[in-house]
Amino acid sequence: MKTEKMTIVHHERIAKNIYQIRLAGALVAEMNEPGQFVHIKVTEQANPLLRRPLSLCDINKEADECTIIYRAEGAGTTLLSQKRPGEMVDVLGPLGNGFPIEAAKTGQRALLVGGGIGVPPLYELAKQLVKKGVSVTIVLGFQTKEVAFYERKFASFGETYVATVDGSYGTKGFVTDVIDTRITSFDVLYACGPKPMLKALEQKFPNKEVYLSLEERMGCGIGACFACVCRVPDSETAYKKVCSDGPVFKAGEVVL
Amino acid sequence: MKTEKMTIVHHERIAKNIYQIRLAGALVAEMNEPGQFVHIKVTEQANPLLRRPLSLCDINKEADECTIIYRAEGAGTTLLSQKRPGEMVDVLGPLGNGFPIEAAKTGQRALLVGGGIGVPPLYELAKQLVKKGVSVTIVLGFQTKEVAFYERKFASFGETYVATVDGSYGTKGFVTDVIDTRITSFDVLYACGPKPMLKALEQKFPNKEVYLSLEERMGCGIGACFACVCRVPDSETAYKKVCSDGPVFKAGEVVL
Amino acid sequence: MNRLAVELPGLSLKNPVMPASGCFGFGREYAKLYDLNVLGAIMIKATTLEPRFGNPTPRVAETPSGMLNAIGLQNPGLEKVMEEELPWLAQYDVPIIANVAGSTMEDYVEVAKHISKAPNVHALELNISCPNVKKGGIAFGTVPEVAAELTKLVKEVSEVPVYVKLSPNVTNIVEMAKAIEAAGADGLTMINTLLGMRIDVKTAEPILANRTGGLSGPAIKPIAIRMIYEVSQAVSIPIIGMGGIQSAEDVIEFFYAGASAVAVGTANFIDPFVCPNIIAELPALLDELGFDHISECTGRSWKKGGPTVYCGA
Amino acid sequence: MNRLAVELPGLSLKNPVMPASGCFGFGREYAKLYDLNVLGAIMIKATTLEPRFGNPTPRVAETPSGMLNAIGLQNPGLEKVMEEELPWLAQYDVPIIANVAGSTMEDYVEVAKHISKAPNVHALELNISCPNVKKGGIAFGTVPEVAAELTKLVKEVSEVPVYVKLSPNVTNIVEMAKAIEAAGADGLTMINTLLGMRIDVKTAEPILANRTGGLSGPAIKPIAIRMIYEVSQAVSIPIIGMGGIQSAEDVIEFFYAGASAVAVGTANFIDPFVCPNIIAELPALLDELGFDHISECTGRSWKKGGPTVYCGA
Ligand SMILES: Cc1cc2nc3c(=O)[nH]c(=O)nc-3n(C[C@H](O)[C@H](O)[C@H](O)COP(=O)(O)OP(=O)(O)OC[C@H]3O[C@@H](n4cnc5c(N)ncnc54)[C@H](O)[C@@H]3O)c2cc1C
Ligand SMILES: Cc1cc2nc3c(=O)[nH]c(=O)nc-3n(C[C@H](O)[C@H](O)[C@H](O)COP(=O)(O)OP(=O)(O)OC[C@H]3O[C@@H](n4cnc5c(N)ncnc54)[C@H](O)[C@@H]3O)c2cc1C
Ligand SMILES: Cc1cc2nc3c(=O)[nH]c(=O)nc-3n(C[C@H](O)[C@H](O)[C@H](O)COP(=O)(O)O)c2cc1C
Ligand SMILES: Cc1cc2nc3c(=O)[nH]c(=O)nc-3n(C[C@H](O)[C@H](O)[C@H](O)COP(=O)(O)O)c2cc1C
Ligand code: FES
Ligand code: FES
Repeated sequence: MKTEKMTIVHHERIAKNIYQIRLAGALVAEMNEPGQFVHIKVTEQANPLLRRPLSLCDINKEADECTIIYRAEGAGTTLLSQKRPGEMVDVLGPLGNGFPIEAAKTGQRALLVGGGIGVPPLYELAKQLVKKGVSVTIVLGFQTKEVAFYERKFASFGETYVATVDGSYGTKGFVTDVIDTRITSFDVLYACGPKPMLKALEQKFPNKEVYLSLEERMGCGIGACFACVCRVPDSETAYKKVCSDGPVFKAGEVVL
Repeated sequence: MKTEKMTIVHHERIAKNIYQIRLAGALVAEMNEPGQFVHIKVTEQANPLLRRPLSLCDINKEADECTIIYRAEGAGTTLLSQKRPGEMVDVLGPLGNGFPIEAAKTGQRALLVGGGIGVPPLYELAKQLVKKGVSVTIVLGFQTKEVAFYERKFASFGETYVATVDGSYGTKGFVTDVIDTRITSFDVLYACGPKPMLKALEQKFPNKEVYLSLEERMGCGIGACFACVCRVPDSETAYKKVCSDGPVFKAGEVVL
Repeated sequence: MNRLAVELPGLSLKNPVMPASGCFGFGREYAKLYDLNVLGAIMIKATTLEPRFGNPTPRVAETPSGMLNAIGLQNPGLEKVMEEELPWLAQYDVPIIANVAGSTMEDYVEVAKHISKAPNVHALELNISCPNVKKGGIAFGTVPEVAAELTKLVKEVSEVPVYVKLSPNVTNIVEMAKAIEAAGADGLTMINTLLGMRIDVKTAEPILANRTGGLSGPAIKPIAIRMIYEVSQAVSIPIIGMGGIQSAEDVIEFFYAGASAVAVGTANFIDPFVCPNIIAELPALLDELGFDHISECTGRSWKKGGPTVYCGA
Repeated sequence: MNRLAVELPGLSLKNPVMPASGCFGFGREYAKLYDLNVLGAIMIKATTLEPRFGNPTPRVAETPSGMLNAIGLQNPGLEKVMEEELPWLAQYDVPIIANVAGSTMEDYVEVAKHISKAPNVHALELNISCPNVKKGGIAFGTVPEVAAELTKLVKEVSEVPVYVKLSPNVTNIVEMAKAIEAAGADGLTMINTLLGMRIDVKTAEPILANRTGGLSGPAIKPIAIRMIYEVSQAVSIPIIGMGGIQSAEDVIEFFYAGASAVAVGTANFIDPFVCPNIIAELPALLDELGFDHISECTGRSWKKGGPTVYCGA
């Protein structure tokens, strides 16, 4: 974990408001776990003030490059989307604890479930699992077809299903609708996406090994400010910090 | 007077911290008087918040382009200096009342005195005076050689003298030192520069026709906020606004 | 139906957006840029009994996402405002809210009495946020009893509804608001500027000649929102909200907090067309948010929610 | 001579720059990034008698050049701070300033009594800016008499000098400061956050689960400067200044206003190396400005100048 001005080597819009940015720098050497994130400062000015937490989507150690996919929505991500290759961005990271690869053994099957802008970290995860010899099934949920992305890239790793809320692409409905009808068995479940999705998965598979990546508004991103805490079951005062204890937790470890 | 996103067609550092920027846009059609200024928004963000007042240095109606020369010092001008050709800047203008060309008659001689970053508006002034058939003598004062600029371009309009405070270029001392030793006669004096310089000139030539361009911190730039007022001699309540009544005033019209 | 029209005491507004006092002069400069008839109303520059030159310059300084001003209530005085500025403004079909200031209660009363007679002045806005330490230093804006007394005196003489402009530089804004409401005010406008200062690193001198000044602009928006949120739940007179508004979204945020109309100040300096632009953008934003009429937004944040508890940090 | 060393009651600081309370935890996270020994001191997170979970999330929201927080004083409680955090910090040669909070006077006294015994705690910082409305709602930070009483009680039990942290949410900060000085405080720290709020335009709900929160960051710097400017002229105890500091220039501005040391809060989140960077940059800046020692900067803006008069707008 340190800060570096990384160079933008590629920046592209890949779906409506969805951008893919590739950054080069020495920091990549420290990036290992899928599900870890970086904290990005999008301007040298005092406004927007805070860094933006964004997940690592692809880590390319040979090229010292990493890829991030983000939705340009608010002030910070919109500013980021205006930056051009050759410009620098100030990156703090890698941060947090990612998805445990070791939870799935070679020969086992992992189910990867992503919702919306929770999809990106599953890409590096799928890559590492497949490399290890774990079979992966991927279920991706989006609002509509126009904000869907990466489904074809995921298909190179394993069976990939898409659900859209409006039915404009793949199955109409939620990822859970796909899982109910298409998924027969798996050993470990990894998921990232909106909280209602994570809750539904947690309830659906109480006896499975399930890992969930959480989102929370952050200050420091490194565990110092207590902005991003979540509760631990059956305790009044115990807590975990999403930024430094997470963002990935085992289902049941924290209260969603 | 209106606002326009003008396109940067050229941007260059011409001396230490001194930048020349050329902007293209329909607004140029409204730019006429040397000494008028534009109010530039250097960022789309809320910080730095205020526009920056910068004088027109050269107006090129044929090309719909205008040139501005500025010193990159604080937050706003530093941000401006980082912009590249092809980018847009939000310009409000042209603002204020400039130097009266009509004050000098064809065949007369005008003395143009500029100090530091007050030099730029004299360029368009010299151009228009010479075009009208007025002879011009130019005296430019700078801190040191490394921040001096445009002296050769001025030389094409008339005799041009340079003074530097540290003597690293031209006469050592102030513009008034040059005037004392080198300038014999003139009909009208036009000046722009730091207040002490303007005061010295006003006192030195009480019986001449003298026009001075003032600087004041501004809010609106159009006369609405009362940020930039100066006093009128012999009155408790009378005032002039630098932005809309000036920035050029006849010597004696306002209290320096 | 005009989805933006709002009715406030004395004010039938075609839309709820108006320039804030002191940031629009008496309208002449902006009239060169656009037709003032698009505005909901105009809050004119503070008017005092006598002409005032104001403070020495520099009078403004920039701060992070904000600015300081210490204009010092420069204005041409009651007589000239009555004889020149208001008649000139009467060419527009826009209600004027006259911002009234003074050094003594008598000053306020005198200005209010006369200016409220101008046919296009539909409401007064009492600028009680100016602790002019030089002249007696009565803290009109910070002592509830004093503010209430002033309100009462002005109400007695005013021919139009009276809005009182609250200073944010107080411990308990709700207490101030309640005292002013009880004294008979028809509405509140808030917030005025926060007292601030900047010092030049090179010279060690304050940047403003007056040393301190009033902080405005986006930087103060969260403070304005909080205060309007608190006050709107405690009083039943309407609030015209202001403090850092720059966009149609900001307007909605002020309405949600509890405002029934808004004023735009500093943003006029950054974009002189900001008021007409916001007015033009509001209908589409209402569509997007699913509101038929803008007044549905007023107080929505607390009409839905629970009580406020803050335990800082 | 160390040009940055400053002596304050209880504190021999190698330099006047320290992280502000609540923005640095108990140092463990930043210790992974740099050697904490470079710091002048460390203000640790508020400690209460019992462990506190704090408020529900979201606890932070961004604002123009600022942020709101409503952490709710989450901390592991006195016992754990004494047994784990302070001993861990003792490996560094850096004085600790313990930030003390509570819901009742007894809470404060109890925490102060114990925590002031820790060998590396060289001073206390009383966080009186937290009007915990839920529990009795005594306005420690806004009523001079209450703040003075609390100061007195804590002074009686504390083994180290006591600094009191002023809330900016008051009408008269000078009055607060004087009452606290008279009650025996050894120093002041200022400012804590300003109460603010943001509302989500899409949902009409406040962004913070707690609804309101404390505003910090560059946006509040001009308010901090003004308050320190006023208070430093009215008291003779030293002030540790804070509120939006991001750079060495900002540090100098706080000194000019009247601070004798500074704390950096929010800026740690934006640049985790901000404190060591500022410390490294200060000597060159002193050279540029022509000062031998940083303490020459304290109060320079008013030692040179006249009195303050503000007549807003
Ligand atoms: C661990 C983690 C990993 C993430 N990975 C990704 C990713 O790979 N791609 C992606 O598009 N998004 C990701 N997000 C969400 C992303 O951080 C937010 O969408 C982004 O911060 C919003 O910034 P903005 O400028 O668009 O919005 P603004 O509305 O301007 O943001 C204002 C403030 O709120 C915070 N904020 C707003 N929405 C969120 C949110 N959903 N989660 C956390 N903070 C928020 C911002 O960080 C900022 O501090 C991740 C969030 C977390 C916590
Ligand atoms: C009518 C007029 C014409 C000008 N023409 C030129 C020009 O052609 N070239 C040029 O380099 N400069 C010119 N200036 C000065 C120029 O406006 C300032 O240097 C510039 O605004 C400083 O901005 P900053 O971001 O560098 O400084 P910052 O310190 O970040 O500025 C902070 C605030 O102070 C204001 N400010 C700071 N210095 C000045 C100043 N000297 N005059 C007015 N406002 C100031 C800024 O506008 C801003 O609002 C002119 C000023 C005026 C009033
Ligand atoms: C330059 C300037 C002058 C002002 N003059 C006045 C005034 O004369 N009377 C008044 O009540 N408020 C005055 N104000 C305060 C504004 O009306 C408004 O309350 C405040 O600036 C907050 O709004 P904003 O952030 O949109 O500017 C002035 C503000 C500025 C910036
Ligand atoms: C996330 C956060 C937590 C804070 N926690 C505390 C605290 O526990 N005790 C305290 O006295 N101040 C606390 N503060 C206030 C800071 O110490 C500081 O006074 C304030 O933020 C202004 O400084 P800044 O603008 O540099 O952040 C907190 C501030 C923030 C942003
Ligand atoms: S964001 Fe600061 S502790 Fe997690
Ligand atoms: S800058 Fe507003 S009146 Fe001149």
